[in-house]
Amino acid sequence: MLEAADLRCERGGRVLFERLSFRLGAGEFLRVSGANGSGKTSLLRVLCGLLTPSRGSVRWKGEPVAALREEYARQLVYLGHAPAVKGDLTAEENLSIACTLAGVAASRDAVKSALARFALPDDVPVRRLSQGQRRRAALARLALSGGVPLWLLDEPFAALDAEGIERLGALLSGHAEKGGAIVFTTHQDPGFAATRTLELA
Amino acid sequence: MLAAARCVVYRDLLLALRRRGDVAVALLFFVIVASLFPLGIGAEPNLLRSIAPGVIWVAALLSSMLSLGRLFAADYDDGTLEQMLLGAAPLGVVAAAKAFAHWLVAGLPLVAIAPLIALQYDLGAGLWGILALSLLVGTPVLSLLGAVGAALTLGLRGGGVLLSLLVLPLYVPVLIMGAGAVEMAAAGLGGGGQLLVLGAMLVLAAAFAPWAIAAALRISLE
Amino acid sequence: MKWFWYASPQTFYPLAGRIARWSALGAAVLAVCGLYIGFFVAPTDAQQGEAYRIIFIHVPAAWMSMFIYVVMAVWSALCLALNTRLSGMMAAALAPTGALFTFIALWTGSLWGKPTWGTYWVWDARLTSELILLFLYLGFIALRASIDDPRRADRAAAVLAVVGVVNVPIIYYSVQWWNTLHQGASVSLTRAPSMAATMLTGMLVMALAFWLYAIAVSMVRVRCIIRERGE
Amino acid sequence: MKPRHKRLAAIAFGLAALGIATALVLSAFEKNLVFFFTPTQVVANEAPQGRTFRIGGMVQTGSVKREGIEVRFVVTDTAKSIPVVYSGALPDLFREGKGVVAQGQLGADGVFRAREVLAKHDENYMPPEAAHAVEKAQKTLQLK
Repeated sequence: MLEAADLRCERGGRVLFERLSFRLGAGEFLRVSGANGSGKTSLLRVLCGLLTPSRGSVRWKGEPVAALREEYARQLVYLGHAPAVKGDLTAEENLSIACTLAGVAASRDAVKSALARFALPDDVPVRRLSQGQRRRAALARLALSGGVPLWLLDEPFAALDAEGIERLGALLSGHAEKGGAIVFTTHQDPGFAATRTLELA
Repeated sequence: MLAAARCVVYRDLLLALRRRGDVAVALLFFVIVASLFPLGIGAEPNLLRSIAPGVIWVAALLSSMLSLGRLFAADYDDGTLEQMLLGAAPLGVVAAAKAFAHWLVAGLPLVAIAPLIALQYDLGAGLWGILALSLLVGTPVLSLLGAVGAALTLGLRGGGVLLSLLVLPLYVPVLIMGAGAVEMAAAGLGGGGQLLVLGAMLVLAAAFAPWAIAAALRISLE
Repeated sequence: MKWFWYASPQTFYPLAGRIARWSALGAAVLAVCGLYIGFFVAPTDAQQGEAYRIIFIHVPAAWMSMFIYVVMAVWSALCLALNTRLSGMMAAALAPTGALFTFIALWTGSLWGKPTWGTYWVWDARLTSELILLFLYLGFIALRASIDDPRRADRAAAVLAVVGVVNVPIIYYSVQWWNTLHQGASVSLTRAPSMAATMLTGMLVMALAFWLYAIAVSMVRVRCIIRERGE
Repeated sequence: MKPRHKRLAAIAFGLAALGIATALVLSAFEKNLVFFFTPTQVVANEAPQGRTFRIGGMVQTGSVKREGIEVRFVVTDTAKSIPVVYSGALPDLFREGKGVVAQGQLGADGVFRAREVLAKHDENYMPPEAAHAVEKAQKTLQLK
């Protein structure tokens, strides 16, 4: 489904990676690992189309993503380094707004149950929650994104407790089993087997 | 597409509501700037009457610019802007919605309190209408053009000062036409011509600025 | 095909050097000729006496200030549409020259305004919009200067240049659209020029000299930019 | 929608916006959007009452009279004319039969009290001999 061909990325005059190619099919995990500053986040941003690679291209089902734009965006969930939740809004508001923007239909009940799955209070402004809870508020979107084939996750396991990691792991495995593709970055052992590992130097 | 636009406007209004203080500060700034001139120039009624349209418009322009810095910066910092770029709706639509929300929060209240300032300047009650009308047509142009500058200066050092350097020259025609409309009306000639030009600017800005904002956002987020 | 070949900075670099040398030479020769015609050959004007002679600098500078902005906007549009490296560099190289010509046009204009109109400055449509043009150039330069990543700087400044180009037709047509204090154009495509032949020659020679100067300087500058970015 | 249709729709949208804006601007030009008013407009009460504004036109030939520091002249646009009073230095190019822009207020007596007088020259540049020739040619034409 996702294909990267001969990618090269430069940031601030430094080459982060080059000649990077891979293919990712349905039901596959790709784990991107590497030291800090090795370009994990940049690679994810290239894959989701936020960053234009200085060479090479990313293709989705054979078509370059630069030409697809919103059509490609509708097929993916990207959870970046920043949690993308508003401190002044409650977890529920955050989640339902995020879903509307992503074009994912989510009823009020679905939103509530997704929050419950991540053990989040739904009527407190996110500002008052802990770091880990904020992370969960961002991840709760995944519980509603079962129908979106491609998940691109930047350090999804960071700041989560053991229970949260387990829950997220189950969610990811479930998505892969249903034929989704997942790319995630991590510098720690995720605790479950990825189909493939990409080590960035 | 419309659902996304409505959602962005709703979200920004909700955020403004939760942070009423920020909105109030911009309004207060407008009132204070407009009140400074009589103190600095002297309270000669004829003089005040003749500078009123210009002063009110300059104050409106500065206050609308004051809140531009926040337009995209908060969303940029917490990653929400990335999500908007990766949203299901075209970025131009989202950008237009953001600018519209900015106008609702920072422009529309100015229209409402402008008559109050006009009172301070002893501007005849017959002119309140055209003053409010010129602000009503002109301030959305300020929000749209300002959003281009805000998107371009996103995350830059010294962004605030740079933003004003980029945006103020683009604001000049709006200022000239807006203040001109009131001035012509005060001279008993009707400011229709200026209002029509303002309308033309609004149409152009509404049609083309969202593209420029979208392009600028894509560049700034790379 | 040749165009695309030259669109790469490495291959353009030596060509730019050659263009710069020849244009600089041409600009110097033409400027001497133009100034000679302007100050010694051209007759005194019936209305304004000797004061009118400033048009030999003022008018070409004003033309260039608008023309360079349009060229800059075209390069910027190319930069945004095709994402070519050279176009961003060209726009960057043109901006300071454009700003300089805008400043010269305003400055000589105000020097001319005092003896003829009786004032250095009035806020009429053409003067105001030319002043805005200067601010647009300065904004373009400032925006580029505050972005560290050169590619982002190119593209961000390009958006600004394209947005600002609306101002150019306003400047050019302002004297027709509004009753301005500024006089109309003496030279236009649609009718015979309304000035004596030697005066016109002097002005056109000076305009050509300014053209070549702008080309020479921007070529030198683009070479600096190419070298700076290590291409 | 296919990308091509999208692009067409976008172009149509842009052109429509341009069209509307042009129409608005054109209708605006039928109203007042001016740096100065002509005497015809002033006589027709199209200029501001009791406020500072600018009038522009030609200085009528033979109308300039100096009374001490005061200068009186008539500004005309060939159809209508307005008498002007001004005290102060006139620009060098202030001549009879040439363009002028004056800023000031219109008095109740119909006399324009100028606070500033600027000379407006035209876009014609020619040597004095040529100017004489043109003048002569015009005069002979008028005589005929």
